[in-house]
Amino acid sequence: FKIKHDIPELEQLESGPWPSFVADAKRYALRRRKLGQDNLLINQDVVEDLLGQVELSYVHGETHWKHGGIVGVIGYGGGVIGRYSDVPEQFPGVAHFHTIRVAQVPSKFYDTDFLRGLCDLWEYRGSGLLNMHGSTGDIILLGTFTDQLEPIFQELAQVLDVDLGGSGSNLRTPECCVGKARCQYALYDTQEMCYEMTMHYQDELHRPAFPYKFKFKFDGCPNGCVASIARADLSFIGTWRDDIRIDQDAVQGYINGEFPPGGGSHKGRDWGKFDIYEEVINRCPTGCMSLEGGKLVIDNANCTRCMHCINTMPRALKPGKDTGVSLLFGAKAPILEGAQMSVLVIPFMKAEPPYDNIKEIIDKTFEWWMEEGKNRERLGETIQRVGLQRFCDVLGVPPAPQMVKEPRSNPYIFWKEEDVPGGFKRDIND
Amino acid sequence: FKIKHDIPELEQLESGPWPSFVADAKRYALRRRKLGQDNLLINQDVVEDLLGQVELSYVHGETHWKHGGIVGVIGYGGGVIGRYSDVPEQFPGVAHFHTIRVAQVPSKFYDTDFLRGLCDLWEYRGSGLLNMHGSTGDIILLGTFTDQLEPIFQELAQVLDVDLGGSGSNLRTPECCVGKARCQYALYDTQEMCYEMTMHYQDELHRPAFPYKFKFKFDGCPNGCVASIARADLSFIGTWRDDIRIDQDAVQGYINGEFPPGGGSHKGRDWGKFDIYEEVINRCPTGCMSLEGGKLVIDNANCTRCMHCINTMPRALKPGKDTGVSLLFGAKAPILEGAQMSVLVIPFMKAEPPYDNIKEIIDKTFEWWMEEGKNRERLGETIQRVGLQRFCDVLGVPPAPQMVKEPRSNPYIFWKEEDVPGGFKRDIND
Amino acid sequence: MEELKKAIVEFCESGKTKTKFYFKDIEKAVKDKVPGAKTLQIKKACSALINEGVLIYYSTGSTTMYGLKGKGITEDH
Amino acid sequence: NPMENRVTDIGPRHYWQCFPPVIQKNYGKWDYHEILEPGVLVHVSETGDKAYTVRVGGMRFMTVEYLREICDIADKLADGYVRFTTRNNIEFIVDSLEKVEALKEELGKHKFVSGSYKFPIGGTGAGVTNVVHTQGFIHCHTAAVDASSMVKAIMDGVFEHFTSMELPAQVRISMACCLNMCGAVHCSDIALLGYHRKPPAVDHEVLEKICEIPLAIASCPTAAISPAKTEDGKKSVKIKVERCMFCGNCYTMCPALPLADGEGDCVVLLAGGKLSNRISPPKFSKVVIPYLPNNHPRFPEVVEAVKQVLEAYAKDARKYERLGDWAERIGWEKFFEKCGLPFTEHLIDDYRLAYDTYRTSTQFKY
Amino acid sequence: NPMENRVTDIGPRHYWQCFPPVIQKNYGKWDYHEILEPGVLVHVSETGDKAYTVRVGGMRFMTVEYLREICDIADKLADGYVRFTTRNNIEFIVDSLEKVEALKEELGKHKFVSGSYKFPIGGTGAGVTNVVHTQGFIHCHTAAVDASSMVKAIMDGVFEHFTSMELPAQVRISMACCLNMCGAVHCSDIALLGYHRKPPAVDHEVLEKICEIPLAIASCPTAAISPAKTEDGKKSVKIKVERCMFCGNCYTMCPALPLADGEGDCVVLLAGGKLSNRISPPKFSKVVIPYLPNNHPRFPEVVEAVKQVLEAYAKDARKYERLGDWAERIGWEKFFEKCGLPFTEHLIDDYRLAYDTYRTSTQFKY
Ligand code: SRM
Ligand code: SRM
Ligand code: SRM
Ligand code: SRM
Ligand code: SF4
Ligand code: SF4
Ligand code: SF4
Ligand code: SF4
Ligand code: SF4
Ligand code: SF4
Ligand code: SF4
Ligand code: SF4
Repeated sequence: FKIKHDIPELEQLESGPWPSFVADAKRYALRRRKLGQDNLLINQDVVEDLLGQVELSYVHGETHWKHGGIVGVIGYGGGVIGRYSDVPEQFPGVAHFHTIRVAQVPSKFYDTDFLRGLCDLWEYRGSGLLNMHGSTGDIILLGTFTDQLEPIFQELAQVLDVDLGGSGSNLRTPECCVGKARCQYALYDTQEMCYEMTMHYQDELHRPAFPYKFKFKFDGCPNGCVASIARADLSFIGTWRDDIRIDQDAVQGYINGEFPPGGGSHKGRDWGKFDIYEEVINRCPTGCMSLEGGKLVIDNANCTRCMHCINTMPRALKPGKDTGVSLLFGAKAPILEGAQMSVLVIPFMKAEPPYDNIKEIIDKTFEWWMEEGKNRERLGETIQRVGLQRFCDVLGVPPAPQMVKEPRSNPYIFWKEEDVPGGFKRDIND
Repeated sequence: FKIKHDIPELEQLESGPWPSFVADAKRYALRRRKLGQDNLLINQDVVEDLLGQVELSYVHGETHWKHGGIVGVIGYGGGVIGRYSDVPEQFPGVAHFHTIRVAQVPSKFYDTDFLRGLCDLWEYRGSGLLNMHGSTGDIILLGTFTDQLEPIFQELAQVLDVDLGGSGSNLRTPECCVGKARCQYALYDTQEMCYEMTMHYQDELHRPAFPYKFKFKFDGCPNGCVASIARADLSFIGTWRDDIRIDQDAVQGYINGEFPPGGGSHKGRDWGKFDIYEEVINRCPTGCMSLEGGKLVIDNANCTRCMHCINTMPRALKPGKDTGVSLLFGAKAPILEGAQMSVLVIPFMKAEPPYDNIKEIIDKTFEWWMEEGKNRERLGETIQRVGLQRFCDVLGVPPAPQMVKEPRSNPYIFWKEEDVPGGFKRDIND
Repeated sequence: MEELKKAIVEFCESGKTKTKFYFKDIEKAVKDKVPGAKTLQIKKACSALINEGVLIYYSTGSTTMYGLKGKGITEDH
Repeated sequence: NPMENRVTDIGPRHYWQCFPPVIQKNYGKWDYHEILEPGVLVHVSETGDKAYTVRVGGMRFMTVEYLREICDIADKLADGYVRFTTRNNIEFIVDSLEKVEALKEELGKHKFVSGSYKFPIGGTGAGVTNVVHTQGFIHCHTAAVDASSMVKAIMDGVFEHFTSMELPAQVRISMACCLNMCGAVHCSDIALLGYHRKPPAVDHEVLEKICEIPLAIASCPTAAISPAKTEDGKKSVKIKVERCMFCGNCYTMCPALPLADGEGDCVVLLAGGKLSNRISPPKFSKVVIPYLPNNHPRFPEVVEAVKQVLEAYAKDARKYERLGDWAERIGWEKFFEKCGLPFTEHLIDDYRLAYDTYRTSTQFKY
Repeated sequence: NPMENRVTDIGPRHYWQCFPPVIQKNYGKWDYHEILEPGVLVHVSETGDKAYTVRVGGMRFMTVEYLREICDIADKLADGYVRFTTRNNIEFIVDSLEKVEALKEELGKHKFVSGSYKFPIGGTGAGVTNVVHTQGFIHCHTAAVDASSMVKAIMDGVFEHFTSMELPAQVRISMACCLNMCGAVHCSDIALLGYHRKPPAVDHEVLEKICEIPLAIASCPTAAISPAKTEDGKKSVKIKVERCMFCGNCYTMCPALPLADGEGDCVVLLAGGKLSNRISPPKFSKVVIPYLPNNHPRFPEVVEAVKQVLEAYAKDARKYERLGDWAERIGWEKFFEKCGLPFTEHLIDDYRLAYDTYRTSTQFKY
């Protein structure tokens, strides 16, 4: 089957073992032709035109999209990204090619009924091309015309029972790891919390009044499977404050080679017999583990809960039972001042519905950032500009050494007038 | 003996085991009285007035000196720090209290003839108070009147055969560690090089044409006994590039407890029997040491020459024989942008008289910094402002991973127009 | 509410070359004009104007601004 | 009235209804897990139940046709449920080993006519899992390079590491098509970044019409843009090129300032970042190759470079040691040596916190 | 003509003539050394010669009388030579153990009438050696606190560590009287820093006469100073106090802007810096107590704080572990706990490279 444009470059991507998006797109282009324009509200050639334009981009080494700011659905300031081709005459099917961000199910489990419904809708009113999922976590419906936006939005909401995700200067669609659904490490209920926060902050998600985007992500434990520490203005990461639970028999099991270390994560290579010193005790970053009389001992006061020992011997070691979240603030990509990771501001908090303690912190954060943040300034940049201690003040959190890698080495302390006896005013003649 | 002013606060410093500068000053005040004004060109009460003013400062918690910029000796832009009392009526002896910085002998060995000559001169023409030595390394003669400056300078030069040190926007008096004079670790001749550079750059030392001060310091090895890495715009630190020499018998000697580890540095406390693993092998920061068949083995390619093993077993281990210096640039105290340590720019260079290779580097550095540096901008700040790679260009040194702890994490590479095919100009219609 | 809406529209009309505004700038202008106005109320007023079709959102994808419908850049450029 | 009967603010679907029964039943009760073979996990519950996961490599850019095919498999062999991971892999979760076997067989059969797998099994443990990536030429206006094609080329190149677990630790590869870095490229073991190297061209003819000049000027983080007039009196802007750091912010605000330039744009390779707190804290990726050609569609130089770093690491690192931890242990000098990469001036930081990356010690390796 | 017969540019004295014979003979030939007891070292040469060093604690602020006393001892018992160390200690270097004994005896006899030692032996190995310091009220115009008195008080307080070698490693204490930090206070195990906490007072009456206003304005790193006029029309300056970081640069340029304020000025304690490359690279000292009172002349709170840190370290650190390495190993959380110091907001960096000090990980200790 030949599509309408020559795409020799793209066709080079049909070979090789990894799934080929070109092969997929080509066969779908054929399906659209077969369906015919009568059964489609968007140009039946949209996929062919897209491939044609991408081919042209490969040849030029340049993108052929233009930005398009006005489009959206009524009343929402986010959820749609406007996009226009800069070569619409050549590729009329993609003259408009707006995307719609659809809120994913927290942790991304789906029943096929929903997915099939989505496919039908998107085939009829859109290009039939999509991302499962975008980098923030949304389902990205790629490419439709302006007049389809509103109908799609309402069909999603009324038929498929799902809302749009975020874009623009909004709260973005929160995202969480698989957590308690299928992970023994989850230290709080990531799905529950993600869902609750998404619902609670619907207005912030859809109606922009922030200085810039704002992201929540929920990692169930310090392994960080949803990368919150690098990608969320507010990163929730599960932790605990009591002792690691040790099953000494299972420790022996590992030593005796009964269980594969790392849950079998290194099965493909012969790394030799498991050596608890080499693989666990000496790798503990704090040096707080030892073997005493054949028993594994952990000096929990010095453990930083890095998860290594637990990851390596999951049958023998479990996190403590007094669990909660650490709140870290301010991660972002490099625009403008360089990338930032989230900063530990609240080392431990209980995380139980209805999460009022946490909502209070979030509300204070939003309020302050909306007041203090400059246009297009991410929370992390605002914190950096005014200083971490000011942000602590705002949250009412006492400063703690846990917030820093090390204390300041410069002595440039900005003392406040009220801290200094006699204040700043003085008479030169004294 | 009561001095002319009441000094109850100062007198609290006469007790306690550590040498008391107050006791010293008081007895010297007495001597000056006994000598009488006829034998002294400066007020015989100068020490008493100084103590009186310091007492007042303790009471006020404030200094009583004013800055005095103009004074100096003819033709030199440095070597004298002008100082005036802000309470001269109360303490006329210290109305002027200028200091003279006298170049110390490199590594600060003295014969007593010289010191006695200095004492006589300074008693006669100054306060008789001095620092052995100032933080840069000079002998600091503390306190004289303006009219004594020139006579003192010429008497120093003509009788005692010694010059003034630096101050102001000059090269400052270079300083070196004890080195080959009494240290087995010295990897180049610190005295020789310090002396040679001081002589070679006399003009830079005395006649200010730099944007700001500039300091050389010479450490014989990475132990850094003259603190060059923290205090010198150009830090010379000895290093080597062949293998650490091992005397396996002496290693056994340490293992058997025949020699005290650390050259006896820990003798005061019972740290238990020497354990070569605990104290040396496992403490090696690169993990490049091992004991194989009773022999100590060092993987020299991975050694970073931190000196730990050598310091701990000085009889068994010696640095290599192919020695030279590392050149690090840009240390400074925190004004204005925060303290900096020197940055490794030239990992290895031979350091042998007449040091032409090194003088070439210094000349390039001076030339560039005088061109590029802003007023009151230290070399380290200039480097930081324009980027380390620009400075490498200037020195003609190829960039190397040795210069950085890690490569950049931001992608903000400032590509130059000539690096990019086609340059920066282009036609919008392409 | 009506007072706030009026202030918002007036501010958006006042731009000479600018036709799209950050919320913060609107907020500041409205607070100057209507002392005591709260951020949340201003946001509500903006949302209302959006729903009425007086204001439109202008989103670069990463950033959202507000503008008067029909003024400045429109989708058919 | 368009607002009538509209439904808004309903949020995402609730997760519970999307869980397979074995998940619903054992929610929060998982005791331990094991990777049975690459791509196949078992999670064992305190109740004794077991959940088996078969993970397959996903193209995140797909058609509804492909998604329907996933649904068909899920309906046939996985009780009608499917899950996507945070790295765009596809997971079928079932409650017995027999179902796993059936799934494996079925999945292996699905291939595109051109021969590539539709559902390769793997992506677990100490191997390479899916490359997270961004839009590229498929949708984005600021892309310096395409994304989907590069990912396809890389995954073809390192496919054997997707289906095996032979590396010292997991290696996470990420890709972003411009320095907005939509993803966690800044904290990945290996990251590819599309990069513009020319300041924006100014389309004086249309600028005034399609851009708000004050917005364009304000958008530039280095204040490189200032107002200007063309000879025929049109309002426009000019760019101080020596100030430009090619960030593309201005183009976002003003389409008359395109940066893209096929000739100048390139790919940057970063390495040594991580996200987990395991052993060492999360860390940023470091730029280790400042320039690789944007050789669409198969980027042979990029694929080669990725392999070079990967193989040097595989050979030399310790068990559980992430790529960045390895580089730090052996020293970056040795990293460049062992990977066979040149060190160039572009790798020395000269941005805001640059000083913190300079070596202020005599500890180095030759 | 004042320039006639003037001698200039002769540089320092040459070192060779100042070396004792045993040094001249064995220059560059040293084989190894040993600390025989606190303050007494032997260096053994390849030639078989030995050089014995007796080190005594020096007050660097001294009178010619004291210096003559040193010369007397050197002439009597050390062949007429003496040396000063980089930390202002005094060394007598001789070629036999007998001479060492004679020196020890002699030195012990020299005491001030008020009882303090003139020449206490010590300052070697794993102990506390002399405090390097600066001028303070003896000579400097920007001092926030006195130096010599604080050093005397501290050395009295930790004297037992000067004459013994019982610590895990050497502990280097430094002192600087203002944040110009003349010395290596920024890289010391323990450092004391005099600190102004009030912006300059402006002496409007004289400013115009004694200062160049443009220079004063330009001197301020935070641009806190701007021109102003007094009511009676004198030219002067005003200070934006919330911008002032108390650096004193303006006062150096303009004496009509004094910062000193007995009430406001204070002492800052820093800890954990080092200079050597041994095991770990050199590192900066960190501010661990933002404020201690400037309680002249004996600074009881400062001395107490130094001891507190020192004793916690002595108790807990490993052999060869410098103070900063210890703090990093146990974590700064534990440092504050073990030293019994409160953590305050002032200890969180908010200066230029502040972000690099923030904790971006979940690894912490409660
Ligand atoms: C669609 C998506 C990439 C993808 O293919 O997955 C995306 C696409 C765009 N991002 Fe992004 N970002 C996407 C996730 C991210 C992430 C990852 C995340 O959210 O976890 C980041 C890094 C984390 C962060 O927020 O910093 C990210 C950091 C950026 C930035 C840099 C922001 C910064 O502060 O450094 C920009 C530029 C900007 O904001 O001006 C940006 C801007 C954009 C824009 C709107 C382009 C622009 O400059 O206006 C892109 C629109 C592309 C298009 O045509 O659709 N996008 N962007 C992702 C959203 C999908 C979704 O909703 O699921
Ligand atoms: C005398 C001495 C202190 C002492 O008691 O030992 C000293 C005294 C002064 N220093 Fe210093 N500095 C002295 C060694 C140092 C050192 C140590 C060194 O050289 O190894 C440093 C740190 C290293 C460095 O150069 O950065 C040092 C860093 C400063 C600074 C901060 C410079 C910076 O870039 O951060 C200033 C302020 C300035 O330059 O404006 C300064 C300024 C001053 C001034 C001139 C005061 C001023 O603001 O104008 C002081 C005059 C005091 C006086 O009344 O005599 N002094 N100064 C030291 C010189 C003695 C000598 O020649 O042997
Ligand atoms: C399914 C998924 C969560 C989800 O919500 O989708 C997941 C699932 C698991 N992760 Fe993860 N991780 C997932 C993304 C991540 C990420 C995020 C990323 O890469 O973007 C990270 C951080 C990566 C990083 O540090 O750069 C991540 C770092 C870990 C770690 C820490 C590994 C390390 O050595 O640093 C563990 C612990 C382990 O492997 O034993 C872990 C462990 C696990 C376990 C073993 C947890 C469990 O017991 O169930 C799961 C199976 C691991 C496996 O695949 O080998 N997971 N995991 C994600 C699968 C992505 C994929 O398709 O490949
Ligand atoms: C005499 C002196 C050099 C001079 O030119 O004057 C000197 C002499 C020696 N140093 Fe030093 N160091 C001297 C200042 C320094 C300094 C500078 C400072 O403190 O300002 C340092 C860097 C301090 C720092 O890192 O903060 C210094 C760091 C070392 C080290 C590294 C120690 C460490 O654990 O980090 C060694 C190695 C050792 O102790 O085995 C060392 C070793 C030595 C040896 C053993 C070298 C030798 O074999 O002769 C000498 C006797 C050590 C002793 O006193 O215990 N020297 N040494 C200085 C004596 C100062 C004093 O009066 O106390
Ligand atoms: S972040 Fe922790 S809880 Fe969440 S999926 Fe990963 S390992 Fe499990
Ligand atoms: S969780 Fe990490 S720090 Fe804690 S004991 Fe285990 S390996 Fe050590
Ligand atoms: S720096 Fe090295 S060579 Fe110089 S005195 Fe110290 S240990 Fe010896
Ligand atoms: S000098 Fe340092 S790095 Fe080299 S072998 Fe010795 S301890 Fe290891
Ligand atoms: S990384 Fe850049 S080019 Fe790619 S999707 Fe994000 S904004 Fe667009
Ligand atoms: S690309 Fe970035 S730095 Fe360059 S002109 Fe545009 S906004 Fe400014
Ligand atoms: S530290 Fe400050 S007060 Fe002390 S001598 Fe140096 S400049 Fe003067
Ligand atoms: S003390 Fe420093 S910051 Fe304050 S006004 Fe003076 S120069 Fe400026």
